[in-house]
Amino acid sequence: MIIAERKPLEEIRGMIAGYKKILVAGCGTCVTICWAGGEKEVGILSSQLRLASSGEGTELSIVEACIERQCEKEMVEELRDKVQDVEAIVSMACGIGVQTIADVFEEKPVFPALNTTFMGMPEAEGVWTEKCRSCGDCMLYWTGGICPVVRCAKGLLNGPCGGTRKGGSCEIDPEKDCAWVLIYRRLEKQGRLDLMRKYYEPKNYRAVKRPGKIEALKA
Amino acid sequence: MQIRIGVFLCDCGKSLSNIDFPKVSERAEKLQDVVHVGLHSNLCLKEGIEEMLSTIRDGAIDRVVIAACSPKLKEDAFRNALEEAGLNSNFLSLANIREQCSWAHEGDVTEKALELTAMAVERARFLKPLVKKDVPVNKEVLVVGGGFAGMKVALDLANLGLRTTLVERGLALGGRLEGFETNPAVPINSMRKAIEENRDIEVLTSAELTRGEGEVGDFSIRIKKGDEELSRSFGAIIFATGYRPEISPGDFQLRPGVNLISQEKLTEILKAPERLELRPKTIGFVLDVSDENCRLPTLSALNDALAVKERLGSEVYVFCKSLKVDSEGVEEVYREARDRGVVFVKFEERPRICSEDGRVKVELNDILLGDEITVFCDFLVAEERIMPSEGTEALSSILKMRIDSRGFCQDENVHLYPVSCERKGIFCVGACRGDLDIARASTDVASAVLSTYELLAPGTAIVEAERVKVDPEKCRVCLTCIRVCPHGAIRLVRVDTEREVAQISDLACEGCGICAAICPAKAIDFEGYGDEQILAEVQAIGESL
Amino acid sequence: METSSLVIGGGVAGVAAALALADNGSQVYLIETEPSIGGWAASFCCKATDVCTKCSVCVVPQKLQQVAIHPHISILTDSMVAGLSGGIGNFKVEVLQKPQYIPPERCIACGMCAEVCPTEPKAIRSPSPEAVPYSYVLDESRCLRLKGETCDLCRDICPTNAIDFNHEPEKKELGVGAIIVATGFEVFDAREMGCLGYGRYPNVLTGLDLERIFNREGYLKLPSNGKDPKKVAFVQCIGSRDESHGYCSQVCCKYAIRFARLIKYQNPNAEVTIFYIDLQTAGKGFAQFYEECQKNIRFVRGLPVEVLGTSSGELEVRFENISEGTVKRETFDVVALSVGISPKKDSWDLARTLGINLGECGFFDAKEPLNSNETNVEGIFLAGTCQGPRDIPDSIAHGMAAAQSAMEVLERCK
Amino acid sequence: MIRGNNKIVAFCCENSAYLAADKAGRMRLHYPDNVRIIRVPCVGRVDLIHILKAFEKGAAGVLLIGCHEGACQHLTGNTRAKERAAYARNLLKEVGIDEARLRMANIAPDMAQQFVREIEDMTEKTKER
Amino acid sequence: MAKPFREALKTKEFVVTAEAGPGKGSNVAKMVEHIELLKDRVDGLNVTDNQSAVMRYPSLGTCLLIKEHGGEPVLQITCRDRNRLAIQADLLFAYSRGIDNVLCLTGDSVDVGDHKEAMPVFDLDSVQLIHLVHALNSGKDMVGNELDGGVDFCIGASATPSADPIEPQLIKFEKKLGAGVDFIQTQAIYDLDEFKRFVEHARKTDAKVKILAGIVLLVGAKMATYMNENVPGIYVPQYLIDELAQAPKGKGIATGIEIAGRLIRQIKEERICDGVHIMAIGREERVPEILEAAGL
Repeated sequence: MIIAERKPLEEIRGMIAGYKKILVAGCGTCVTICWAGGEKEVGILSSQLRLASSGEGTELSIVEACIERQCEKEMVEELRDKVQDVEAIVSMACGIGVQTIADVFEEKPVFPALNTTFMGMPEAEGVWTEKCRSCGDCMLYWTGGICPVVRCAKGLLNGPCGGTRKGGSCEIDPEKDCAWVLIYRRLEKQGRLDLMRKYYEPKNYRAVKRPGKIEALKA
Repeated sequence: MQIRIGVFLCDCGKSLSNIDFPKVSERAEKLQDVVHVGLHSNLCLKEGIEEMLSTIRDGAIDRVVIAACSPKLKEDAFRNALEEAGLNSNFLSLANIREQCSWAHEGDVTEKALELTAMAVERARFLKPLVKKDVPVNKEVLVVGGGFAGMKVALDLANLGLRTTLVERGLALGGRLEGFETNPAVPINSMRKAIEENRDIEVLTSAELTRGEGEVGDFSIRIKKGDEELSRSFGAIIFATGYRPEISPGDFQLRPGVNLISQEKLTEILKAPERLELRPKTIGFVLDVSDENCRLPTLSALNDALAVKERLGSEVYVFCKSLKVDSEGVEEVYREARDRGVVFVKFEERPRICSEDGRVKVELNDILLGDEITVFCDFLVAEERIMPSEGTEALSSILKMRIDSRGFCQDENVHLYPVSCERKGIFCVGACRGDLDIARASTDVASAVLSTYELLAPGTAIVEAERVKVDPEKCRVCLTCIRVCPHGAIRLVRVDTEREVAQISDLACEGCGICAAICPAKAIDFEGYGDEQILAEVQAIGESL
Repeated sequence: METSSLVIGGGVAGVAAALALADNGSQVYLIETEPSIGGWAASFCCKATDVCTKCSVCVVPQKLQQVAIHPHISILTDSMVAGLSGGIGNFKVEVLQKPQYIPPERCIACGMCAEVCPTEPKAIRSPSPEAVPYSYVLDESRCLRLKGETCDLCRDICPTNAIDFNHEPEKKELGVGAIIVATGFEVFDAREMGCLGYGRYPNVLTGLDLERIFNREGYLKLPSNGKDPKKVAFVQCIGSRDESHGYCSQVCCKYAIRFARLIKYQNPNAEVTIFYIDLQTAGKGFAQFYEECQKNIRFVRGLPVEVLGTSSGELEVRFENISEGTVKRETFDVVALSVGISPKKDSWDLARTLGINLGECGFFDAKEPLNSNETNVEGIFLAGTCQGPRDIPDSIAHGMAAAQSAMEVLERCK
Repeated sequence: MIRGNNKIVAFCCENSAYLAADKAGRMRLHYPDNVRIIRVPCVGRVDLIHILKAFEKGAAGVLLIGCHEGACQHLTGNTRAKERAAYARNLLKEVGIDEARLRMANIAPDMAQQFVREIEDMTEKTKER
Repeated sequence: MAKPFREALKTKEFVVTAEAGPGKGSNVAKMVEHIELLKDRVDGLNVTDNQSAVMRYPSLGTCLLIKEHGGEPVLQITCRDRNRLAIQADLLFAYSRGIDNVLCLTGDSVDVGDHKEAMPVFDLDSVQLIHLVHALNSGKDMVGNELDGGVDFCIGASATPSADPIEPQLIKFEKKLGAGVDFIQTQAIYDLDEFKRFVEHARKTDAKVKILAGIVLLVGAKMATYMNENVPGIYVPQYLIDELAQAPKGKGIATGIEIAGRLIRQIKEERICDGVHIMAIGREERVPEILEAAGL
């Protein structure tokens, strides 16, 4: 799923400066699950914004909302009534949601409250790690289900760099494992190390023509 | 439907003189949805409650706000009263205007009393009814560990008519005490016999837990016996997995088996002294070297020392730092040992122990004599360090329960003592939760047995249904609540054909609200302490009335 | 056959036993000689620093709360067992209750009676903050009215007309299936060791005093001048492990170390010393705590022989430092005597009434070591410190264990 | 501008701090009457939004008072509250509210004196603003 | 005029190369000094490419400089800063100016350098880079288009004998050998037994490949311990650290030179491998002393 982080309040306030009536819209899917833009976060951001502006004596009225998915035009439509009577929209969705809202309500300025960081999974309570970079050319089948493109800091395809630290952690961060050491251990466990000995051609970085678009073949 | 709130003020026999009650009631009447305000003097007494009840009935009041003494005193009485009046017992909101207002401040506190009342009223407006319901509980009990404690649990539960499954990892029941002479003596054999004869006890030896799901009243457990895997369900689980004695020869420069012998070996010798070709002249016991904070090694050392005296007549030395006598009867044993000539030598720095021409040389600073002494022993009985038995960690992770800082079952938290753990329906007894002597262990067993009996004997448990509730519509299935629930009371369930959501077990939930606070989708409501209810109180603060 | 039960003594063990029985559906009579239940532990203090030090005191109030509101438990305060007949399954217990001049169920603790009471000190005592039931108590010895004078002030002002001077001692007969004795212990009276100056010098305290000081005041100040203590000494094994007490009280070392830690936490520059024979540091979760304590608390092996007041109001402690083999003198401004657990002096009366045995140490005697709850009389069980020294968790466990034995009896009675 | 008041909102765990408050009353330990106690089943129940809303209402200070670490009946409630308070302080800093106006404290049921001290402290700290 | 590096590899008993680290800025005076100092003493001057991801005077430029001063350059190329187009272009240019030795490297991560916000390219990895050079050598670019005027590079690759865990490293190393390289230049080595095992292993895969042992000049105990803790793949045994520690103040570097010399001598005498590559990071002027200490 998509992982995001909330922007610092200052940045958000900078965007909405001058607007007196805004809608803070949360998204009920990925960003809720990663504690960044769900109903709870909408409440917190709104409260913070009110406090900040009242601290400065500027008036600001906030409409709070959280919909199922901001990346669906139809679902975003639910917001129309609320959008009607605000001057601007702060979207607590990922970049996709923000753009969807911006497309649906072209007449209103839409501001992102989150930084969309990566696609990942929850490692533990409140911890998320990146797992996929949607390269469009999946190679997981020969790396024991561990993606070197994202989990190796350099995205190397033919094995570890010389930077592997003692015990098998990454050159740039002792906290992170060297993806290739992980791959080695897994393949070894599976007795498939031959996969690692194969030479892999330079990756096709245009497997997906950017911006990506897929048209499912209609049956 | 319009809410009708009745506010009942109690001036505690007109004693709360720093509150202007007429003023409070006059202003309280203006609060939203308030249809009645009454001033009383003895709401906590029968007659007071009677008055209130009639007012409730006559005034068709459906939410009750009582501003009186601390809820800790009369809350339950009031709730019962509400039910008498045919109201749901949850339609009660209290303001503590005595302990936390009138008594707590100097001078006039009318304003505060009023605000506390207003807070209670606001809260009352958001109350929803709570329904009590019976949930069936499975009356079978799983006992893990076939040592003394485990066997006693099974037998005592059987006495109370509860069926148990006794799972032992080893080949046979008996455990650690098997073959040991303990003080007090433990009738392992007769217990084993009793268990074999008991129809209500199913014994599974060489068996281990592999998986555990569910909560109190309904645990589903997988047990691996040999190569077959049985799945069973139980209402409660009792851990009696005991401990693992660990001898660290590293603590002594001695050859294990030769001049450093285990307690087991010593017991063997004591069983048949005649087999010894030559009687040891001197035997030493060392304590507080491997672990300074254990009772069991001290106990066994004392008993063994006496036995040695009696059957081998050897010189006996006990080297220790601080003798652990804080268990029943140990001081007596200690004194007896001294009377029988066992020599106790206390040290501050750990003794230097080495073997010298076949014997054990113990050099230490005897703090009672205040100088260096050297003792030669034929052999030294190694101190056993009490450790969690193998697999304790694995076992507790299977059942999602925490272990303590030394790796024993049951977290270090006084509210869990003696035998509970953070998960309702799981108990830990005896040495699996720390170094406990037999007396303490059997006390553990009894308390666990009774708690289990209370939980399961009725066959059903009465709970307040959905006090803490996940709204399946709002649940994003992020699993946060499942991860944070300290009582393991939340699991995923299918609501309809395809969708899974988190669901809280009414029985296992202890009502802390941690899940409600952390849910990123605000999908969890906690009746009585729900967001809207807490925020309602907050909103009422500082409102000039 | 009776399915109700009797618990004698409202301390932690008794309360734990009563709750366990009541939760299992037995009708429980909980009798207590004092006007309120809770026993010693109720007046103890939490010894947490910034973290919990596992003294278990905080579990007591809740248990008392539960007992107070439990539908199956009837509390009889100011009461004692006067006689016993029958046997297991159907005991007839004769209970004697002191006059209830202010019946708890009528007192709302408004305190107006005490305000108007003319005697000094007042003949009507306000309940201690943790008292359960929380009601005022009339002191016969002080009350003018009961001395025959004419004074109705309190009765007239009492808003619930609770006060009734004509109350007589009441005899109740209870039929119960099982009995649990949980009469608790007596704290050793440090005065018996005159040489340590307890009672003579204000700054010589006992562990019990510390409990109360921290419970009430929250902080330790010198009783003599209200200043912060700078040098504090704890003396272990007072009334334990000596000629007349052939046992270890099990609680003193732990509470002393916890107090020492707490004092250090509240004023870090205080020096704290603990004089001991053998430190009892075993027990779940205590090891690491003890490790911590060794860093900033001084442990001296050997017990003081004498405590003398100096002209400057300090206390000179003369002790034999065994480790160094020397007799030393050192001055402190507080000396805390870690008094131990003694059997109740009146245990003997109860033993006779119930026909149960006393052990040589003066505690009630358990029939067999493996079940320290059972007495020589079938159907009568022991709980807590009346059987031998125990700390709070062990007492609770022992109480529950007693309840379990009792429960088996009651089950048979069904 | 939100109408400021001098109120201190104290979220009190009903197993510890709330009892301490009751005891303070019973002992007639008098403390400032600007405190408003909100009873919670565990201080771990207190959510960020509760804290923020209290400040929105113009509270001078907010206290989270729970059991001591290691004594929470729900094991992690008080430690979570502590972390939450720390996080909330950042949120407050972001909006220019003095962090000192939010504090987490640990109070045992019998610690009436310490409870009173906490309230007095907070009242003092929040006076000069 | 030094004889071509590839010749040296073929003919010489014991090959010695030294590392030349370009500086930050266009002033090449110091660089020139080093070149003059070393060009006739070593068989190749090996120029780092934005070493440790710190922006510097280019490797290619420095190689030209070496050429101009009659030295024998070895061009280091990393995959960090250029995509496949840029790399190929640079190689063509290099060859056209007589630079025909190339060492193919992955390159340190930008995160360790001085432009941490930079886009790390890594379009290729070192193994693919080797293949790419081979493609060029065969007169085609990597997608198979004919080149007007081909190249003929002497190809080198790196290896890390003291990596932990070593297995994944060895697998990658085998791939490099499999791709076909003329010489191997290792990360700094200090434990010769370990190094011997490594060489053995390498020989199994490729008997002919020339192996140059990396020698990093230790300037003191502090540096040694620092490298152990912070530089992946380098391990200085405790006895060497002690030796350095015992050195009198300011004489640490002397001991370091002595150690380096000793290592080189032993490698040469025991014919452990075909030569050494000396990395006197920032201390290029001391290289001659090392050579003397080594008896070269």
